[in-house]
Amino acid sequence: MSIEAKEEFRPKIVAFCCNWCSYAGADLAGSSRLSYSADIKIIRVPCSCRVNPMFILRAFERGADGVIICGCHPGDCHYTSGNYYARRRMTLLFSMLDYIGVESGRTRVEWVSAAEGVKFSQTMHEFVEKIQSLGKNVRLEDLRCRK
Amino acid sequence: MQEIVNRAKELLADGTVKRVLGWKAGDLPYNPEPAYFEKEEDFEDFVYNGFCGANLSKYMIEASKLEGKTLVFLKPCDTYSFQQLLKEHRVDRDKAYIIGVGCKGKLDIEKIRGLGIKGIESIEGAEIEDEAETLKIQTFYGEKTCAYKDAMLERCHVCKGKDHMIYDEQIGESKETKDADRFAEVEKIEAMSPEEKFAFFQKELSKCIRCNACRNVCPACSCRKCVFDSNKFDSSQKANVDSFEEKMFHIIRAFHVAGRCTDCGECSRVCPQGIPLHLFNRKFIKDINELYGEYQAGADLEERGPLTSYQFDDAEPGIVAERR
Amino acid sequence: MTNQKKQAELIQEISGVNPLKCMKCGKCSASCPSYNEMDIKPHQFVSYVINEDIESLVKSKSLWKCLSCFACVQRCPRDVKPGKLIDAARQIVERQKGGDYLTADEIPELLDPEIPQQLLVSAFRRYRR
Amino acid sequence: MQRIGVFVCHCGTNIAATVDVKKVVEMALHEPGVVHAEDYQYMCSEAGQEKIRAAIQEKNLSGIVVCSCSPRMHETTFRGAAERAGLNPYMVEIANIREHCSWIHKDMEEATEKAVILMRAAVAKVNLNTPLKPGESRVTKRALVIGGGIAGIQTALDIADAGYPVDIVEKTPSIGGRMSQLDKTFPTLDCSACILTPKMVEANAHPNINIYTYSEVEKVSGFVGDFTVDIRKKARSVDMSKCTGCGVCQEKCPSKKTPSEFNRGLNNRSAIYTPFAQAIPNVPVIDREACIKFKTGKCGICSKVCQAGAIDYEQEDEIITEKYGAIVVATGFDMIKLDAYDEYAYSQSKDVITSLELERIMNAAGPTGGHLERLSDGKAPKEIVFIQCVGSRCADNRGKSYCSKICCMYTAKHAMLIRDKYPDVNVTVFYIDVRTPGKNFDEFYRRAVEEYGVNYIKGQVGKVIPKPDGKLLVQGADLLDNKQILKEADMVVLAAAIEPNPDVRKIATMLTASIDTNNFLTEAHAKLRPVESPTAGVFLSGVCQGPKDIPETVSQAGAAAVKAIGLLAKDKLLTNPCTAHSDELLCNGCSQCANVCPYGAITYEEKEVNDHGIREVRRIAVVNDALCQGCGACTVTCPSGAMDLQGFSNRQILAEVDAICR
Repeated sequence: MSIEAKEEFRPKIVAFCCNWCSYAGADLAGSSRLSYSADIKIIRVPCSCRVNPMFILRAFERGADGVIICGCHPGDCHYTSGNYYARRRMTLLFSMLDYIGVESGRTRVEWVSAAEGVKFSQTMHEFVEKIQSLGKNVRLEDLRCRK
Repeated sequence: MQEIVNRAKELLADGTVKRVLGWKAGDLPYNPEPAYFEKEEDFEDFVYNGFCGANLSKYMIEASKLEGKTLVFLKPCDTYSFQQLLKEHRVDRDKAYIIGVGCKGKLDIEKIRGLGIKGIESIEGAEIEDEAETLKIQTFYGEKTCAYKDAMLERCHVCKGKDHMIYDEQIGESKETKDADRFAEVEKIEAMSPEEKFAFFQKELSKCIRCNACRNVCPACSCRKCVFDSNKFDSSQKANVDSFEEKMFHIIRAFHVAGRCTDCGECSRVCPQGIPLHLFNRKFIKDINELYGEYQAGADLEERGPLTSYQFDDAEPGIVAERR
Repeated sequence: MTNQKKQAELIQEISGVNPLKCMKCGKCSASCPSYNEMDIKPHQFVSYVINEDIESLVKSKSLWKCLSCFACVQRCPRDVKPGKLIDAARQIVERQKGGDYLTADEIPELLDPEIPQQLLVSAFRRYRR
Repeated sequence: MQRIGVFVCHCGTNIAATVDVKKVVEMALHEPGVVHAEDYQYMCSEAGQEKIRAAIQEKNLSGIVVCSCSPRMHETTFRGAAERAGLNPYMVEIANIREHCSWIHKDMEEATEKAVILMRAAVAKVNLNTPLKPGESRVTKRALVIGGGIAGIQTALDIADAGYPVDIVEKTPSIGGRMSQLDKTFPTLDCSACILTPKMVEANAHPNINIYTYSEVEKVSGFVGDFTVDIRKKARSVDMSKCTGCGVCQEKCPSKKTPSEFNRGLNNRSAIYTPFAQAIPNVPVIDREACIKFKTGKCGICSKVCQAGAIDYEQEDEIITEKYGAIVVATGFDMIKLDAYDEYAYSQSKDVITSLELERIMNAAGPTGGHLERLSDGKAPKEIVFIQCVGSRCADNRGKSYCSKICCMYTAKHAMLIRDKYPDVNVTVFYIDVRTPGKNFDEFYRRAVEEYGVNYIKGQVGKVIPKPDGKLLVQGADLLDNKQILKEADMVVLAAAIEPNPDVRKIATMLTASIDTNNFLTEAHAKLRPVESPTAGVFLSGVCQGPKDIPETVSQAGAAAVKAIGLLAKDKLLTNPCTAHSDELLCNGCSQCANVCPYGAITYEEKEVNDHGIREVRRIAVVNDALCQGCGACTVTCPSGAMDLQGFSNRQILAEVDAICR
């Protein structure tokens, strides 16, 4: 057994949150002091439809263990239809990742409104647990980028 | 073939078209290549036979910039690509004179070689007029035969049909060659375990040399500058260091053509490494058909593509995990 | 899974009907020519399936009183098709009885040239197992 | 290379209690581009902002990162501070180390580590920030209202009263719309004309309102604050300035066989006509399809009898081009066609009518002079059946999936009026649900039952069978009594579903306003922006947005007017600089981005470009900054990466991803 194996696995998780609903939901989770794992790092985007598949693949390439995208609930998009496009794009992308053998649990889309601090915290909690159970992302990591 | 040549000469002579886009014989009996014909004498080299798999639609992007009309020969499946390009304003309908040519399935030299036929000198039965069921192949080692069907490109086994989607006139008869399920291969992979899937694609994609042939031949992959060549995503093309890079390239490539890919199969035909690239595109097509309703890119000019439209009750991305 | 639940699902599968779409408007009962003969009325079929009380449905008089005229199917504004539900219940009964009265091979001999082809085809389609 | 300053806020103990702010400052100094880092108790305070200003000026900073609370809280504050120090406000990025870090983590080491990573991501982003400047666009202080029904009239009146000029474009020869066809209105039973006509007159007389009747919007270009609209004024064949509205021409016109649109085809009108007596303007039009003069060249009676010499057969369509700052759509509704509902015998019997036809029959100015009679034989009906939800709440493709909302109430009204005026007539209503939410609405319905004895039966009707003796056999079911009902009726009234005016699709396309599958215009936000279209500068009034009754329509009309006034009151519009831009060297011109743009902000131009020495004309996507709201949908649709979003560019987001995964 190497020394590395004894170390606790701390996953790297990127969360893309839309500015109007999910980022505000994360803020509400914060002001309600609803804790979730520090492994989650949030990137603010104007809308879930701003999330390019390139961003997700790049995160995996650079060693992320999981990527979650949060947006307004269908029907509530600030830009009326952005999350509908995001939903189709992400469904197809995730299906493709699953197809090439990447564990489907490493990617997730969740709709979180600005009022759903509890849901945000719970979702993040679940997602971290899922990634913990899947372990380190070895399939998609670009070895050059590992420290 | 003579009928095609005669008609092309006629249209050149009466000034309807300035040039003809077709296929000319290559240095071997089985590698004709796309070419322009501008004068009557150029047609000596013209061929149209079973090996003319090349989809000429993409060449029309450049031809649309030239002066005058270009006569282009399109097989039934090629017309989908042309129409999709038309939908995306990449080709000019007024600059094209389309002759829809008949097709009885195109041949794959790799399939013939795969049958153990080597040292090929000439091939008989690949001409378009023949109704030959078998190919007679002269080799260094004597005459060999093989069934026409066994030498067909994968895409012809899942042929989209005999109808030209767009044309000015039609010459020649087409034959229905579909005898396989278009999504059978995809389903096979879908049924694998994640480990098997990963191993399968790692094996296939590790062959990729990033020659970009798939990208260059693809009628949907017709960006002026590919994202993998620009600095917009810090993703400029470079030599592969590890297996993820090709995966990223091929996933993104397939994603960029998702909903626009007509499944013409050119990517797999031209890959020098024999990677079944169509499996990526077809996975997206299968998902689109299942989740958002049957859609065939290039079948019409009006309908919105599946990634530029939506329904209120579309499936949630979580369906990917549920379907497993 | 209980037997009742299985049967309720089977009914939905055979009929291709989602009973939850019903808004209880009663147009089916209003359209039904056999209404007065029935103990369970067409608009009630749906709730029997939702409540998984297939036994009562199967024992009801209505099961054999429905003429399969499909007026309710055609007029239902919610695409619920009560006629298809009761038809599916009948098929369940037929299937449970088991045993084919006829095999496909025997048909040609018995064939009355006056019988419309479509009738045969639809009968086979409906009562195949 | 940027010169970046990092400012770490303690937020009292809100941040400092769990995040080692000194450590964050120390780590910041190792980041590329960072030349200054400091921490302070309250960065948002006057003193904190002063520190930021001082550092920007002393250290000549080109960008700053504030590690503090959520950007939703204080981004504007810090942008303001930067701007006052002479730094472009868009060179500020916030690392949210309070809501997303200190408040949710307890372990100091863990929280500090995360705060450092969030700081790094913000620094990585700001390294790629570019100064942005909000654009400005001017506002034309004039509004256009499309549709002259009660919604359009009310909106126009409200805007005009605020002092802005308004044009109403109405397709038919008169304003008034559907409301002018109604007899009485619920829940107070006042006469529709009595409350509508004064408003029509007021609109006509208002100095700020200009009405184009018998006109249609033909073309719309431009954007919020600066629309240019072509209006086609169809040839009326009557000179509006000369006509006195005496009506002699209509009386003498020999062609009187055209079904009257206003009376829903229940009687005929002349070829030269005004739709109804109180029409505004009270100037007739010649229906050239029906006019004998236009068909054969002979006749010309109207011209002969017109004392004012107003008839002008030579008149031609006229195109008026006008500029507007705001556009309000108020195109209203119609009843669905009932061809698909053969079971109700609408096309088989004259005595099966729609409720709007009943309105005309009940109206004193209607085809029967207000007498309730059967259209087949003119006899007074003794038994009337109302059928609810005809084509509403339908999942099949024959009808509409939605509830038309107004039918329950108007049916109660009809039933009550009939019972009041003709107590010997029996009225039966077949319903699925009676929906009466609204002030005094349920009381109104209860009165119909309790005081007027209207018979309500729960159950949809299956079939209406016309009998040889002229009666109608109604086959229904009473679901509560569980029995089938066969009822003989003299008249059947169908509450047909309402649908948006079919023309609205054409108008929505011109305005690039989005429209749903039922042809209702989509609002910018279902709850918070219900009277605005997602397309900036376009507002929605009345049933074009969804089924509504008159009070609702009038309040929405007022709300739309307020939104339009709010826009027109501005001299200039500042536009959000975080908009999409297309790189003309990379753009394929493939139109995919325009397909996903909810604002119609993307158009295509044939533009000459110089691509490394190759000069050619290319089809290029062009984003209108005034319309783009910066969602970024187009950037992902663009396969070549030509489309990028300022402030959230591909490279900025990737830099954040890289920093987090480092």
